[in-house]
Amino acid sequence: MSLLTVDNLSLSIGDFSILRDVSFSIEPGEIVAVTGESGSGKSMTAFSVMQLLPERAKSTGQIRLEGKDLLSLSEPQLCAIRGNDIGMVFQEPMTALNPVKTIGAQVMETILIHTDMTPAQAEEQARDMLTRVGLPPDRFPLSRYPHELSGGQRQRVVIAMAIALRPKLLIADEPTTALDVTTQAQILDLLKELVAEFGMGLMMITHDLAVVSDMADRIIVMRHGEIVEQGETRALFADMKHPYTRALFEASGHQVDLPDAPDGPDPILQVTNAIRDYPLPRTRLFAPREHHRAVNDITFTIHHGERVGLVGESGCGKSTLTRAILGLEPLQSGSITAFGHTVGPAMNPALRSGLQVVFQDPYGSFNPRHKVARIVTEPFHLLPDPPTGTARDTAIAEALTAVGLKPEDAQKYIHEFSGGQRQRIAIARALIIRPELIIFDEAVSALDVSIRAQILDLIADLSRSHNLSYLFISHDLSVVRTVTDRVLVMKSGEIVEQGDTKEVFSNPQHPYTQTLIAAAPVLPQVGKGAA
Amino acid sequence: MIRSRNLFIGGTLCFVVVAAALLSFVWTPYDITQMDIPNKLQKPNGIHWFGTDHFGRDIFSMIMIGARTSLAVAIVAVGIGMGLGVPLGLWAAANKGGWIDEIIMRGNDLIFAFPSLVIAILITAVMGASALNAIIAIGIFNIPVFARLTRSGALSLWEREFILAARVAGKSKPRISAEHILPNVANLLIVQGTIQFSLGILAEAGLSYVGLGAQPPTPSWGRMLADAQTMVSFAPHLALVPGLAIVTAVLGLNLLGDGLRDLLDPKIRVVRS
Amino acid sequence: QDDITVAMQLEPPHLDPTSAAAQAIDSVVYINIFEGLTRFMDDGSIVPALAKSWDISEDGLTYTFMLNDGVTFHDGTTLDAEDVKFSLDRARAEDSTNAQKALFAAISEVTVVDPMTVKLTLSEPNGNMLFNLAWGDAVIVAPESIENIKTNPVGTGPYKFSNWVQGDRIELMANDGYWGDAPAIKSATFKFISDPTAAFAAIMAEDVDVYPNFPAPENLPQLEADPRFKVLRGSSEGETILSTNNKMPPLDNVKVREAIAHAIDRQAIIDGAMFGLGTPIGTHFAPHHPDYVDLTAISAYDPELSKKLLAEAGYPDGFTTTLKLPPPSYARRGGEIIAAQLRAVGIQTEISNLEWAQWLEQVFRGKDYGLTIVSHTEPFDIGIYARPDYYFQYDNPAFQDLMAELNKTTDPAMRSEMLAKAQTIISEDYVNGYLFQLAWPSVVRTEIDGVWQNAPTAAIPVAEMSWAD
Amino acid sequence: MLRYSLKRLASLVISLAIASLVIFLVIEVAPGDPASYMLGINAQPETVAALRAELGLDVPKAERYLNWVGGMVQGDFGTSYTYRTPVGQMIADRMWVSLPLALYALTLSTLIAFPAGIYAAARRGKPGDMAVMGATQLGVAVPNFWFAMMLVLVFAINLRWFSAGGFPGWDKGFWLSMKSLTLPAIALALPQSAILARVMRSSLLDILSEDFMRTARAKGLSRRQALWRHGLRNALIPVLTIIGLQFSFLLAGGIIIEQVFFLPGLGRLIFQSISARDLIVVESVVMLLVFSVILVNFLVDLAYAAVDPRLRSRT
Ligand SMILES: Nc1ncnc2c1ncn2[C@@H]1O[C@H](COP(=O)(O)OP(=O)(O)OP(=O)(O)O)[C@@H](O)[C@H]1O
Ligand SMILES: Nc1ncnc2c1ncn2[C@@H]1O[C@H](COP(=O)(O)OP(=O)(O)OP(=O)(O)O)[C@@H](O)[C@H]1O
Ligand SMILES: [Mg+2]
Ligand SMILES: [Mg+2]
Ligand code: NI
Repeated sequence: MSLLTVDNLSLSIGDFSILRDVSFSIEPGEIVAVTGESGSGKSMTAFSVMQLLPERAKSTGQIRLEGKDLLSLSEPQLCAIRGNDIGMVFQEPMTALNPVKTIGAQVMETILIHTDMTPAQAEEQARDMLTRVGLPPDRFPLSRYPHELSGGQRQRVVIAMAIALRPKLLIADEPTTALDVTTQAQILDLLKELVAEFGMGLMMITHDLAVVSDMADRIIVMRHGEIVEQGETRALFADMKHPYTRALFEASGHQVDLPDAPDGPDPILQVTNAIRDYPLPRTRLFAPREHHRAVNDITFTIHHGERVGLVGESGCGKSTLTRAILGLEPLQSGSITAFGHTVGPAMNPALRSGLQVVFQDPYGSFNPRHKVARIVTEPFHLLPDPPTGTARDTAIAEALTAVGLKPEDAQKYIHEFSGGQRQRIAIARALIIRPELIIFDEAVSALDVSIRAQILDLIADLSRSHNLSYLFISHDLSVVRTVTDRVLVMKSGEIVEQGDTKEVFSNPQHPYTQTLIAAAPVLPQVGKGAA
Repeated sequence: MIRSRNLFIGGTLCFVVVAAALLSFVWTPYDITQMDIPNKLQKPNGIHWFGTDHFGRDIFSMIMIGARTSLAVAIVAVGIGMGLGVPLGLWAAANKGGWIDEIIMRGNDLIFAFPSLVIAILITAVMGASALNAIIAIGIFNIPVFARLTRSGALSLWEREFILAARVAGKSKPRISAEHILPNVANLLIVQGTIQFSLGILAEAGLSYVGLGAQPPTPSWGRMLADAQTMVSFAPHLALVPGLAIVTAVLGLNLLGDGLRDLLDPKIRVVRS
Repeated sequence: QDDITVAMQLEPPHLDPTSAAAQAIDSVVYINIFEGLTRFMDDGSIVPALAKSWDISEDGLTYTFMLNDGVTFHDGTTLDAEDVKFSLDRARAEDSTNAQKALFAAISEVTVVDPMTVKLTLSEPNGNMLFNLAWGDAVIVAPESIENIKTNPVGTGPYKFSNWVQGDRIELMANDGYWGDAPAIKSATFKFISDPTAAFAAIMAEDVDVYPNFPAPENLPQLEADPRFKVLRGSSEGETILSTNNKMPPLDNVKVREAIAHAIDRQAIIDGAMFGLGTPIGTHFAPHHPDYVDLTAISAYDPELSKKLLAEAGYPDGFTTTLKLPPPSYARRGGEIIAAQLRAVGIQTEISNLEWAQWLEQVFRGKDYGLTIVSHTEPFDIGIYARPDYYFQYDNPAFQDLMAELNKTTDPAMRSEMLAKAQTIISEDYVNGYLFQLAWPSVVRTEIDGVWQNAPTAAIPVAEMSWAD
Repeated sequence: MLRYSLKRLASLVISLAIASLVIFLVIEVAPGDPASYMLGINAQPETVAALRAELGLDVPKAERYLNWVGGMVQGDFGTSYTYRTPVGQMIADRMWVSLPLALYALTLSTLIAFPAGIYAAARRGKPGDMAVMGATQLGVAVPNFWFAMMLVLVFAINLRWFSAGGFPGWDKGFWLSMKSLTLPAIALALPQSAILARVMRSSLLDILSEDFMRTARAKGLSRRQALWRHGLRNALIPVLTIIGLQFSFLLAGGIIIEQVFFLPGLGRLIFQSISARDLIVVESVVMLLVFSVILVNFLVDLAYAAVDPRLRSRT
């Protein structure tokens, strides 16, 4: 008998059909990965198994855990199963823990609800579990609060809670999306070990094919609430039957066709010994202000036509550097010059018009009250005499066409566009005044793989047609690898390594670069041939 | 369903109050500057729908004109609060962490620390009882409400990437505040505005009740209540009618505010105290 | 039952009647705790108190008072002529803070003749001397107790001060060593209830037994109908007038003042503001005074005449002036009615409601007003019209001479005649709008006797009250 | 935690200093002189001058300010002009009415609001929720002094269950005093509880949609258990803010209610002293109210830290 069997599960919320005829099963000790693009119904499938669905949700079909049909159980019976037979780990470690209770209490709670252990015994077991997930109580006392731990450590607490009673089935819904690559690798290793140790079934949800490729026994691919393909990992990678699976796979490992860098030796951006400090809140009323050094003594140059990547973990100072280059924030020391002039908050519009930027968030980058035409022409503010009338319309049409949109789109509001289209609009806005250097700050990180592939192609095309230079910032090594000529590796505000992209990736010098590259999940080469 | 119901009931109640106030400029059933002492203290009847007061004036007419007073005081007071508070809040947010921000926010805290009613009483006692001084007293306490709200709304907007984009486009902070920030906090302000408006009506009633609001002969709901107080035992309608008028106006505004919030942005949080 | 709860509107600031004007002080202490050489009776007459008798010299310049024997202060010390001299000298002194210092202006010397006799020497004859000495401001105090008199008054009266819960009540208890008749009421509580609604509620709830000068006339009919209570409709010494700034144009024009007088419908004001309580007056004199002359006809209600007078005075379209109103309801409500009546003849008024302190500053001292409404509660105060710097700013030498003459006159018939003349002069000069004599309505439990009906002074003599069993 | 408290304390002191200056300036420009008020209309100018000297009103303002503040720091609030008794004593006496009233009202409003808010949140969108929310809308709209008048009309004048006002004094018996504070406390508490219930409900609803509530349910807690164990304490944070605001409102807002029920509390003291221009009393009472508002905010901040460990470790 399978551990979990889902048969013809259909789910609707109100009038919307969310899941249609979903069927799969999980055996004890097996790792099953559920993948697919955002909104495909991965999380809803998991919540159906937990029976923690939104209020108006109605489901049909069968979900059997060791033969018991969960859909027919009463709420108290379900409560007895949750946490005991099925554990769950969520995506967001920052919010998944109750901020006002100690980690010890939260892990103990799972134990106390389901068993008749005394608090002392429960504490003992909680201690064991926390040790097991790599949080030994001598270094991480049970009396710590969640905010006193890092993201990865919190995720370990959540895992400890979920496995405290050694459930038969563990569901992990994108457990590492919010984490750094290095932390991600640790957590994935931990999950693998636990499955092997406890003989649990693991249902692992992720949209990152590379993540699942080396750990899942079986893969389920979802799209629009349906399972399009499922099978044993190796077999699936070797022989993808469904075109969607193939497209997804191809997009994940997408390589763009980057034109050769022109040999323009003239530098357009020079960052010399740049230092940027943030004042910290005062500790005492009249204490001297302490500072946090977000950018520490950074020096590099970008030449005309060059495409440079900047990689590094979250919080290492990438965005801070971006803001300094754009002249939005002052440096505490060092200098940044663009086209031979110093950059800073007081720089003149002409200089500013040579530097533009595209941000990560396709939803937050636009004033929702403005039409596309107004949004993309905002940089015209920098021109001494901005085009008006037909000249303006032509400029808008040109910019929109360049990013693959239609001139008519200028009259629409931003909410009428999809995420990928929005990112095109953001690029159009950066392009409209023909800057020489564009900074892409995590410009594709929030996008689904297939859309990301399109945007990366667009960037490569524009680089060709507009002879663009850019600084491409990302924490995703595989992306940086394909769209840049040169790469800078940043850690805690400093650049630890820089050099030719291929060179750095194939032969990293600095230990940090080495761990970074080692931790990054890679797609198996097997699928490559099939695509 | 709930949304449209709040909006509908609130809108209707507000409409009735506003209509009565506007109508009173051109028409009231009786002339309330005329005293008719022989006909004083009549119970509600066919001739005087809400009865007459201790001077024989028609209560219905007084309620209509009282609506005018209440609305005028509250509108101007909220106007003062918005007019000063919103620019201050925008300014503080644009220069977050700077000494201007610090001064503005500490000043706000200080105003918040004063028990508003006591200070309103002091202000009117110092400057003399009048509708204008009541407006000032109520208005002053609206400033920090709007300044804080605007600042907190604006602060989260300043983190947004479209603001960074505008800065990359070379726009100055004041310009960005006017062009991008203000329109995006407008919903917030409208919703809080209706709440402050209703609080303004309550405050005006309270001040008038202790004799520090609009001065006679201008009728005011609060003063009608104060006048009625000694007569409740034998003429309860004198207190009931203006009390219900206040409840109607405040309830209407609150429902309207809730309805608007649901309509404009369910995430908006209003401050009430 | 020998205890009683008396309510009063205002709380006394302290308990020294000789250094503040607050009537609330007199209400608590006058005749209860402190006594003077003479005292008022209910009808306004003056009778002996601590002085059992007196001689007045032929020329009216020497008053010799014989004191009662066996009078002791609450602290056990005996009352003698030294105490009288001390009290009167203290009130007249250079640095005295006596609010009615003018009462003693005529006294040039106080001499102790023997322990039980004291002699007052006047600088000029004063027909009002015995009356003046009856005031609460002229009570006899013990020299030893002056230090703490404001919080622990020590007098000779039938009651001793016992307790004061500030903001709520003062308690008195009977003085066993009282020199006169022992009072029927053994303990008295004065409760302060300023709010008219609260006053009504407290009466209805039987929280208080006596409420002299009940503040809500509108509730009297209800209380009268209730068998538990009786309502005494007495009269106070308060001439309620529309005080007029006689120096402020256009009110300096007698025609304009006459127009105002004829625009006022007194009965409407009494009905509207006081729910029928109050006696119309035509001059500044109390109707219950034997020398009162009814002059209401001089300023009869006649709006047409009023308009005509305005036109004659050069204001056919009326004018605008201020109407500043102190807190009492006679002023606030009366003000609204008068404003409406004046508006009917074309005179616009800007009403502003003032606190007493503001009123004193702006109106009384600053004379920055056109019209105001106030009740002049001091007994027999027509003399204020002889003071050109008084806030009416009425300056009539003829009247001033008449008053000077009156002060020197002791012959009752001649005084009557002069008073009638004085009343007529101010009435015909329309110095102020004369509205009504403020009533003194008291609500009393049916079983209680001896409550003063009228208030010749703000006194609530508990010793005269008793419960009928 | 200690550092956090000390920092709050420092800003508290600065606020108080500024507040005292503002209060002094506002009140001293008020027209009206306590001496002439006390002596009435027949007083002679030199008498008034003598009294002013006796009261110390002829001293320059700057010196009076310093004396006042200096005295307060040492716990001496000065002597009332009209009553000639120590202001500190007067305030302490009145405090014994106002403070219990505020606490009583706060207790009532919390007792009403918490269950109502929790009930409504648990029954979101159902008829029970609608009924509670409708009632709170009404509660928010009712002016408390009008409500007080209606209470007096019904319960004191018509039914005679309570006396219409007044305060017997704690020495006359605890229950008697509590009874006389009951109607005023209800009049104060009901409108406040409406606000509190709304805050409680919306704050709970916010918490219910938090990720950690889902985590709690995934552990096997029932909806109700999750609400009590994980929801309430987190929901308490915004509720605490409102309770803090309300307490100072109740203390100061009692002013009008004390008028309606003629309670000898701080509210009546302030009205009396304003009309008597007993400036030093007004100044001190307002200062005390400001102090209590600031103090309550301070306590609320500390309570936050007790409820929310994130605040404890923050500088
Ligand atoms: N509470 C809800 N009410 C209505 N629709 C919902 C609700 N939650 C999710 N949905 C819809 O259900 C569909 C599936 O959502 P689900 O969260 O399962 O996607 P997912 O595959 O987990 O996506 P992601 O990778 O972004 O987490 C989406 O179209 C989503 O809009
Ligand atoms: N306004 C600010 N005030 C104080 N500290 C800040 C501020 N902005 C950023 N920091 C800090 O500076 C450091 C660098 O932040 P930055 O946003 O540049 O990181 P990042 O590399 O862009 O990270 P991510 O990949 O998450 O976007 C972080 O530790 C951050 O907490
Ligand atoms: Mg999901
Ligand atoms: Mg960043
Ligand atoms: Ni008089």
